[in-house]
Amino acid sequence: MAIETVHSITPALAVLVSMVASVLILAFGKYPNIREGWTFVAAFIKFSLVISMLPLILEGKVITYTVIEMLPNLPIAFKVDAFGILFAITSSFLWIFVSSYSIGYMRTLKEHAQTRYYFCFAIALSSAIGIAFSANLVTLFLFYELLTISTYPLVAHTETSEAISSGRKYLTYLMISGISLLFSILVVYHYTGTTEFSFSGIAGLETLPRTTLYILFITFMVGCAKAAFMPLHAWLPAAMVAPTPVSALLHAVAVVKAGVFTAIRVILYVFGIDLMEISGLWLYMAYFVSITIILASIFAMTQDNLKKRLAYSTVSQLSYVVLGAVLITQHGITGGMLHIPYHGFMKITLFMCAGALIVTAKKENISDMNGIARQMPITMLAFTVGALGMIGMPPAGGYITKWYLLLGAAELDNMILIGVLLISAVLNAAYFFPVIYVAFFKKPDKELTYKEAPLTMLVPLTLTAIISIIIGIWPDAPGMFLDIVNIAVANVTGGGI
Amino acid sequence: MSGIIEIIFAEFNYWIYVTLMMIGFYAMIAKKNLIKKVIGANIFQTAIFLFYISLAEVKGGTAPILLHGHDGADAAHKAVSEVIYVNPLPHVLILTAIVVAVSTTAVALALIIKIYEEYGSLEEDVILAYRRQLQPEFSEHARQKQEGEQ
Amino acid sequence: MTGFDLITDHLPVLTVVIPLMAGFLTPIVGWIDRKLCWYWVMLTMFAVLLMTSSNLYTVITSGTIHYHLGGWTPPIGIEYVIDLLNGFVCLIIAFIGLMVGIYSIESIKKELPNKIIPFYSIFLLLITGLMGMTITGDIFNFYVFLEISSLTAYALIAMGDRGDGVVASFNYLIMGTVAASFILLGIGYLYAVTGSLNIADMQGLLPSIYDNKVVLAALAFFMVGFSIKVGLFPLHAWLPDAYTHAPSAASALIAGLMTKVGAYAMIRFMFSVFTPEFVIDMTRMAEILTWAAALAIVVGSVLAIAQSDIKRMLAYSSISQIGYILLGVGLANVIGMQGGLLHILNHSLMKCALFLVAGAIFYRTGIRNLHQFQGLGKKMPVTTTVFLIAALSMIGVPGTVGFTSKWYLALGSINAGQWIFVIVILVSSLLNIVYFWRVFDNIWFGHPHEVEHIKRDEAPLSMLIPMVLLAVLCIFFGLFAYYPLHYVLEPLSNALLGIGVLP
Amino acid sequence: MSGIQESIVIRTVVRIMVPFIQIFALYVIMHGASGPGGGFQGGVIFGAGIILYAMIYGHKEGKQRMSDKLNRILSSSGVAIFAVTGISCLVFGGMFLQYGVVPLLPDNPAVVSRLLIDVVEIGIGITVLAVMISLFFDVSPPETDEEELPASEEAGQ
Repeated sequence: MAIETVHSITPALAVLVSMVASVLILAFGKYPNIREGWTFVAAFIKFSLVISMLPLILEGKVITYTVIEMLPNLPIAFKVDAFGILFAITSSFLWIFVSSYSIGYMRTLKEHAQTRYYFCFAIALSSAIGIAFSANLVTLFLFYELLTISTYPLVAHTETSEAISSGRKYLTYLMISGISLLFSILVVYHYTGTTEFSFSGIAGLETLPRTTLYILFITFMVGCAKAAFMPLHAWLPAAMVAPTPVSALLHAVAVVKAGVFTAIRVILYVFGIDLMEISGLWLYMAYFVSITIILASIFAMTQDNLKKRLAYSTVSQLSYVVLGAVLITQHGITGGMLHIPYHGFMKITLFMCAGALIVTAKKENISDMNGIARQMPITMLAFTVGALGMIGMPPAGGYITKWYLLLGAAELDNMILIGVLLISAVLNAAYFFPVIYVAFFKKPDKELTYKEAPLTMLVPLTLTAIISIIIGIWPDAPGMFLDIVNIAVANVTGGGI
Repeated sequence: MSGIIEIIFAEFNYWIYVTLMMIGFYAMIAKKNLIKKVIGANIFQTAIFLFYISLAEVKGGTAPILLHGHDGADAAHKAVSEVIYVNPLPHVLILTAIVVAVSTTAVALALIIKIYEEYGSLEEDVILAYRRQLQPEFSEHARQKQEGEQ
Repeated sequence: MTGFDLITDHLPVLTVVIPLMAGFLTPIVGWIDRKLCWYWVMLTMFAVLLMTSSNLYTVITSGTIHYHLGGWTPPIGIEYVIDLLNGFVCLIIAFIGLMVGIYSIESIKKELPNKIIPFYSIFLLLITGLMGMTITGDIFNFYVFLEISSLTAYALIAMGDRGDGVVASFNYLIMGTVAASFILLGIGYLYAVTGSLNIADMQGLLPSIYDNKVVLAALAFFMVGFSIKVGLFPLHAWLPDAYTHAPSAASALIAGLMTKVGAYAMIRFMFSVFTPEFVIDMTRMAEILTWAAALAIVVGSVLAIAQSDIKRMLAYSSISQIGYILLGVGLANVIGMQGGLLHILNHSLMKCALFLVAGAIFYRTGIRNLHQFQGLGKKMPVTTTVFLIAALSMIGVPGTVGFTSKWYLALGSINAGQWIFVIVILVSSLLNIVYFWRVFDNIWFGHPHEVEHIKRDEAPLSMLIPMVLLAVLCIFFGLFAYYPLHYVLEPLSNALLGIGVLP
Repeated sequence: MSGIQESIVIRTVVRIMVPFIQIFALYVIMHGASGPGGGFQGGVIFGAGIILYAMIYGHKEGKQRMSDKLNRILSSSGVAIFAVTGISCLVFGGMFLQYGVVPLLPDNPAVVSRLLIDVVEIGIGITVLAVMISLFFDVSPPETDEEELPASEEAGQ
């Protein structure tokens, strides 16, 4: 299947927009309104640039742009395909909401160093889009590291010793994983002479000895520690010391999704479906992530801190995405890829709700939240929507991805994986329902005085909740995520739908 | 056994420079007194100069001076062709190397004077002890370190 | 013959003679007016930069330049040869020299108010020495320039911290004398067996007598001598003190250039005086070098973590970075060699920038202790940003120069089948993160104890310009490493390893 | 020291000897083109003469004969002579230090060459003597404040 390529500078522009914005943010650091204005302007421009590429992608084309030849035979290049734009749309679209939300959050809490915050945020977004549009592993690695570095100041934002030690933990995990990724890239380059992604995997890897291939796969997966696989997940709960918008966008969407995105890129576009199947890697990986799915859910139940519970929930949900990819069936991959935007919308809703609770009610622990829904009904309704999505109950979108994943597992006739998916749904329910129960049905200990969060926060979280429902009700609307995913899946499986 | 002795005697000049070099090297490394270190360095360098001079030796050769150099080009050529000279190039090289050695010695002595002004001693142990004590008046760096600790 | 031709024909010698003459004229210039010294140095360095760029351009476009001093043809006369290797290194010397020169005006005024004239005089002589070492095609001439650069470096270091600087300088002098004597002895050995002092001539003469023990001894002397000069790990003892206690500008110059030129000399001797077969296959010297370098990389990084003085930390980090260069050289395959050579450029840029930053911080605050850096991010935002960029380069973040050389070195190690070196390189990146991140945390996230509100108090413009320029180049060459690699390093590495011929 | 300095014999002998030492130094310098000798040796001898004078007649007296300023000018101008000679060869189309091309005596380039070598030797000699003396003044007495470290003064081979 020949794929038509279009050369266009748009992907580079989309990455650059927030870079430029970051400079403007620094320049206008003394004028909060203008500064945050730039954030908004950049967010909108970025989103429209990304969306402007969508029609071409939906036609089955691919957009490429080579920025520079960094080293001989190693260009920094962008290539927009359906999978890339899926991630790009998710993160750039959510940036708009989070920008609004950040303003409310940061101003209400009168946080310090806000200029640095917005600056790093913009850089992080650039990196996320850069990862989405990377045409080869080296470009991806460049933005991957940039993302790590630019989010470090966000994690350590409060500058307390706890924040800094969490930041160190964050950095240690991600830098070690970065090194591992670099190592893997070097090996791939050494053996194949290229690092460019290809729909059927990079040619030449199949000639490697089996052991080397396994080691390579392991170092690649260690390199994707941003995806928070179980032994390498500890940075994610630690990073929850960051301000909530950071947790919301970065640690629910941009950073962790960059991790799973990279993992899928590696699994499907570097190794390729065929090689995964021949080498049997898919099954090992599927079992491996299954462990994460189950264990993280159990960990989540033990957390009283709402943000931490959400963090463990993220760990678990991320592994769904990877699980989908390694199921290497059409439905499985669809489910995995689709989970990227779906989980993004639902999780960001949950995090924004958690943030709203911190700002107005000053409450982080679930055990303190008795009857909180009486004061903040909209927030808690949005939370419920998100939680239902996570559990996999209609109307929120989560049930669709779960359905595809189950289909994929069923196609393979693998009872263990089916069991894992079912158990994890139960576990999800087990840690989300108590929150809803406490908030709606328990009587508050004393008279509560606070009200809903400020509008700048309330509006975004309501909107994302509504979108979560819309994507659940009309998943197959033209141009919606399912369309994009179908093209992506068609690309990698090499056939039509 | 006699073979070794023969070798030693046959090329005694090289053995002498090796011995001198080792003496100099030992002094540079092992002596605690800075002046002795410099003397060691000089012996070391001189040994190498001797080596070069030995290289230049040609059996039966004479000093490479043009006897009638001022009488015109032809005479000079004649002089060159008739007499066996030792190789002049190592001499010239060593002249330059001596200049370098002198410069090095001069710099070393200048430094030693400065060190003496600063620490009041030329013994490495004493100087080290001073620096270990981290006395502010003796070391800017030490002062900073102290400030850092406070 | 036009005036321009007149100059272009003689550029090789002028690059050495002009700074030499300017260096000796500096006292007279300073005698007219002390302030003129700086302009004089700027003028000279700018001229040198132009000349070296022109040299490199000529080499790239029309091949190696040979210049016969006094019209005597080699091997009798002294020859100056500029090929890709030394054209490249000369340009680095000239550029770093110019940057440090610009920077020095304020820093010297503050640190050495009484020694402005000697400083600049010696500064130019150091440049002369380094240029001469690099350009000359005659090994004895090389030795003379080596000593010129060493002596001037001793003098510069001795101008530093009272007491400590002099002791550091003296220790360096002793070590340096041993090194130079070894090199002189090696030269003597080679002269004894070949009767020549010309590098090209010697390379032709040596292969027939490679089984001679004298040649082997000469190689050993050279390697030990240069190892001391570059501060390769077990022989590095002089380096940290010397870098720490020299005046800021001198630290930057010496750290940016001295060891790099030492590394250049090592490469030149290994691959141009001797031949690759001798160094790689017959004596396995290259392999020994890689192991020493790998050790240096790890130990240097580990020791850097233990330091609290920023300059000392940077000095130890230099030891580790020198290991990178020599690792690439010792790997002796084209890719590794490119990495090593590229790292000469990259490390000069990064390390010079870092030392300039350390100097600027010292200039404004008088602080060199890392633990007192809290709040500097607000006080000196530009300076600390330069530090960030340069330090990220050292870590090897992609998009900066550190990444490109690391990439090549790691790839070269894989090509050589030495996986352990890949791990060494990657682990050392992690160690770099450890010691640089402490500084970042202090600079941006630390809270100063006394002052609540930190006033912005940036370093003077003359210091900022070179620092920022170096930082920009760190990123520029990180993204556009294609150009030096394609035009210079690839043909060069092939030529050094005897695979291709220099144009 | 003081004992020696006060000794009338030594003072007189030095006074008589110094001019001869200097004459000899000049001879050595000028002989450099065609025999053993040259700028460096001659410069050292010349410098030694003045150093001897300063040792016996005291620091102050020595400085009167050879002030710091003069010293500095001499050391700079010596190198300047060397460099200008070398560069003048470039101007006339030769290589650096290719003396023969300078058209002083168009018929006899060998003589020009010898002549210019002498000029270069003089330059080197001047620098060396100046540096020798400044070394002595800098290293010997404690009262000099301004430190001027002698660096690489002789670049020629």
